[in-house]
Amino acid sequence: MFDPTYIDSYSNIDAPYQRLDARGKIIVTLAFVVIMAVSVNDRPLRVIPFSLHVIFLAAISRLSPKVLLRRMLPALPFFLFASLALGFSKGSHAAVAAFLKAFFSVLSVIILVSTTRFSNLLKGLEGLNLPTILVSMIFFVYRYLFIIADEYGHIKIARESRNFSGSKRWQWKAIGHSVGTLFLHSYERGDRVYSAMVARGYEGNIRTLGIQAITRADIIFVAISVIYLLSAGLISWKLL
Amino acid sequence: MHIPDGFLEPEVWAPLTAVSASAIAYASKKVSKNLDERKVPLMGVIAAFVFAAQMVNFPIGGGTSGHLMGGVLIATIMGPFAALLMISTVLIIQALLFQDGGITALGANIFNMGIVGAGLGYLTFKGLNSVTGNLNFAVFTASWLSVVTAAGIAAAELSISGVIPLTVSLPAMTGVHAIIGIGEGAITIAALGLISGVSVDVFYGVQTVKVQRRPIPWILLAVSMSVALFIAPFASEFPDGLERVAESLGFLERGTPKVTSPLPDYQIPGLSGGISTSMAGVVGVLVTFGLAYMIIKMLRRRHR
Amino acid sequence: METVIEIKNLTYLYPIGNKALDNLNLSVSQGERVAVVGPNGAGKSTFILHLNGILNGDGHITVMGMTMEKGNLPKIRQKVGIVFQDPDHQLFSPTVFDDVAFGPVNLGFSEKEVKDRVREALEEVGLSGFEERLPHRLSFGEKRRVSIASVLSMSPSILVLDEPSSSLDPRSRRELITLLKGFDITQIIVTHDLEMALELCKRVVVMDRGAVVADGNISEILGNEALMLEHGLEVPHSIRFTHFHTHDHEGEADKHCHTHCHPHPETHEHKERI
Amino acid sequence: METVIEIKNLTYLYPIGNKALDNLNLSVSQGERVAVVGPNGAGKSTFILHLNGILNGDGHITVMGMTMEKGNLPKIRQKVGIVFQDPDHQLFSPTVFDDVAFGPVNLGFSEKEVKDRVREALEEVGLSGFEERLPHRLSFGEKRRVSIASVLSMSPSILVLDEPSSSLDPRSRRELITLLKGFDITQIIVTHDLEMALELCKRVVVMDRGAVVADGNISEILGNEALMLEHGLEVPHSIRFTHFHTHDHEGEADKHCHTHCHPHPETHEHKERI
Ligand SMILES: Nc1ncnc2c1ncn2[C@@H]1O[C@H](COP(=O)(O)OP(=O)(O)OP(=O)(O)O)[C@@H](O)[C@H]1O
Ligand SMILES: Nc1ncnc2c1ncn2[C@@H]1O[C@H](COP(=O)(O)OP(=O)(O)OP(=O)(O)O)[C@@H](O)[C@H]1O
Ligand SMILES: [Mg+2]
Ligand SMILES: [Mg+2]
Repeated sequence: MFDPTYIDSYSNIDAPYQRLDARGKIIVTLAFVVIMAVSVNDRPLRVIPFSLHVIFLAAISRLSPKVLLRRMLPALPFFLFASLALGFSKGSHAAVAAFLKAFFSVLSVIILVSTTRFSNLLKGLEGLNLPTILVSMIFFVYRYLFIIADEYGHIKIARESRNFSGSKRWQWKAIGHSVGTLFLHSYERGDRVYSAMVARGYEGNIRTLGIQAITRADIIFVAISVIYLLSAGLISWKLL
Repeated sequence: MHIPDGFLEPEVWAPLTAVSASAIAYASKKVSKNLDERKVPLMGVIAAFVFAAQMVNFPIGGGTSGHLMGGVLIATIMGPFAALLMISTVLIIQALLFQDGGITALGANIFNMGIVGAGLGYLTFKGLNSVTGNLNFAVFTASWLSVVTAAGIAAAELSISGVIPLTVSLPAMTGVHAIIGIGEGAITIAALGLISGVSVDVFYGVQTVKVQRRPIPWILLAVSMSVALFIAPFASEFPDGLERVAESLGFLERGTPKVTSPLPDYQIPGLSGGISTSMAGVVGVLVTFGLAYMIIKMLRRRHR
Repeated sequence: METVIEIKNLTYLYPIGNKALDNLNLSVSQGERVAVVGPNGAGKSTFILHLNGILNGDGHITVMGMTMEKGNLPKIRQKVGIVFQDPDHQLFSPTVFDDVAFGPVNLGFSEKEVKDRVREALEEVGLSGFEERLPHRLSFGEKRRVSIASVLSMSPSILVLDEPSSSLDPRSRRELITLLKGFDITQIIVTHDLEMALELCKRVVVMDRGAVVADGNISEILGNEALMLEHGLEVPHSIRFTHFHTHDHEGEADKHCHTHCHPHPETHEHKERI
Repeated sequence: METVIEIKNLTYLYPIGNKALDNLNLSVSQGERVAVVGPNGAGKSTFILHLNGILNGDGHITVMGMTMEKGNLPKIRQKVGIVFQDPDHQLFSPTVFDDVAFGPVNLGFSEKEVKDRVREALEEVGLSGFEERLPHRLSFGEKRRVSIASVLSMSPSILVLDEPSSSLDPRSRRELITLLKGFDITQIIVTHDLEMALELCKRVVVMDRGAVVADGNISEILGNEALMLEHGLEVPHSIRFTHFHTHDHEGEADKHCHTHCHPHPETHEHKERI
């Protein structure tokens, strides 16, 4: 889970989907997930037109199925068990439908983040009116996530090296102290990062180098996708 | 407790998304105004800390382990609004980058862990601290309650959507989390103890609450929450030991996909009954929460 | 030579009460390369944070003719580039490009100008082609270079580095020294690495307890054993050996000894005054 | 002398795929003090994490006669004390006492025994009376000493230190050297500080790309310029100067030169073999 390289690793492939504006891609992904969630209900067949859309996106982004599946792997066991539970209470159709919905939703999100540089994704979110403070925080979590997780890893190693064991109470206390220490480290780091940013002219909001321009291709892509998804929802509602 | 896409009904996630979105908007405004907005990097790095803290594993016995939620921990240090933003940030990152929790379920997950887990936990902490004056007791109870409540509400959401009847999921979820909550409470106390030993200004807003003189609503709130979420389901039809429940429904805890028996072998009660029970549960919790929110608003006005 | 930094009676207390700077005085001339040394906790990093107004103690600071005050901060921050000790604190962007571009973007340059500056800065530190790399996946030495590039891209007139050689392996340290030697802008180098200081600088400032306790010719001061010991320092090997031979074979002295190793009276006076 | 650490064909791949250790072989005798040097990323820290079973690569490791395997871990971890590079990663308790007591408590000693051990360990590093201080509020050098005390309190038979001198001021570094010289247990010291290695150790192990590329007498190996340059290192000043004079005044050589500065043939052979 903690290999940071995989996050941006496919965003540099030169493929049609990678070249589109982040905002358009976010809107289409949201439309996909929401329309599918609302229209499929308990009918597995209704997922078909939606799956076609995802497969189309995967194709124009030149992501290999292997890569996509590998990234999805950690989420699959939960989907299986939850749909199994659903199967007992609502029947097999509902279970299969839920599983497919979960599967393709995740797939669409993976395609979105794999084909969009994280910084562009953030610019996109900001462009879509997510509060600036939240976007900035996402930016910093993304940047410091691995560093701080690693730091906890170091503390844990130091703990293990001194034969960490004993009663549960004692262990909880020691773990609590490690968490407190980690907080202090993070706090100090945050303070210094702030200094470093101020030193380079930061005055309160993160400025970026010109947001991507929305081209005709973006508008066509969003329009066609949304129309397709809506009609897929409506038609499958009638027919399947 | 990270609910993925596909399992919640729109009737559940749509309103929760609205609630969470408004809460985030409000908290953003609040934090931008109150905290020094130029300290956004600090908030961001601490949010990364919350992410890391949520990966902290601790033993809960029987060879299993729980994950820290950290809602009360971060809310007592940074305040409930900053905490809500931090937890939301973490959930967004988890959904986008780690496929942990869905997009349509994001509102629900933020509601469970940010609003209920951190917000309600913080209120409980503040209330109990002002009533009893016992910091550790307040921290422990609030942490425990936040974990149990968040789990209970997640169970309710899943059951309204028909995934697992509440009569099964509620005792299971709250049962497991009643144990995890003890670890959460103990760890939060130790962590806050260490942090407050180093920096003086840790407990956000505690000073103002200490002079507060109307303890009764807080006691009522705490007691009713515990009864509603923990004791009641156990008094009902499933007196199975906690161990058993933990085992059979362990898959609801993220990070433990190795569970073998996905479903308990007892009869699954009729759907309609399940839904009505769970509806009642959720409405109850929502009302309680609304009440708590109004109370804290009133208190705040008194102290301005 | 023109004075570019002038500090008078600078005193700073951290909020929790410890006096980190205590009546510090210093002036630095255009184009000088000054080493700042002193024990852990002497106040070196605190001092550095005053050079571009991140901290704001009592006293008087002028940078390139501008008084340190709110209105001048943007201009001063453009002139003074600070490389912090820990690159992880300095590199906060998702890619090397974004990080090196951060300063220029904040300074409001055009997109083209920003890109040019990034390219040049990366070239200067020998990291052309690293634009799309993730900063947290670089080796320590590479991170340090990116930190330097991210400051160079703002074309500072004064470069300030806080312990730039720590945790570098000898080769990376050597490369760093060559890099710094190549710049002819004013440089202030805070370090515990006295050998590096000797190689790079003609002048050294010794700090202890928040004040300057010695200031002058580097080989004189670092060769002064009593002074070094008093302030948590040590006479570097390269001076010690040369020194040793100076006494042994007086005639050979000049061959290996570029420095005059007897304590300079002024240094002592300085020390006692404070 | 008895062999206390025996490592055969140790190979380790990090999960994301880079080979950090590549067929490493090493044996260390009772009471030896061995320096481990090498460029950034050579695999030194990775190697250390194998000495008490935190990492578990392919190969064969024996520590004091015990094979590295799950059942032996508690005993091995009691014998091998590791001081990590960053004291902030090692110290996580609210007070110095708690931190130094952490190991002994885990080993199940009685309260009195724990207290005695903490007192002794703090005494050994010169920090008696620091029991109630907060680790966060100590100077870097003091933190380093607490880290060492927190390992000494477990009475290890083998002390392993990862870059103990980095970021220390020269005085603290000197104190550290004196401290380590005072212990007569087996020590493995990973460092970029070649001067310190020279002062402390008779034997050096040079690592690069996960393998041992040279192993033997420290002044021979560190004096071998070609070898040093090839592996991102540098001949330390103290050898270079001595070396220089050795040629200049042959008669004086022994006076300043404790070391034989010509590359030892075995070293070369070693290097080429791997
Ligand atoms: N954020 C802070 N809050 C309170 N005190 C601080 C803070 N930062 C540093 N100090 C204290 O101020 C003094 C000077 O610290 P400073 O970091 O400037 O030292 P330094 O010379 O850079 O040391 P080092 O060589 O270890 O980097 C020290 O006593 C230190 O403990
Ligand atoms: N957690 C990790 N995951 C993946 N690769 C790692 C990890 N830690 C280290 N590495 C890689 O393994 C190799 C050896 O790293 P190691 O930390 O052992 O080097 P080192 O010799 O200690 O270097 P330094 O002198 O910089 O401390 C390096 O290439 C490094 O990038
Ligand atoms: Mg410093
Ligand atoms: Mg290392």
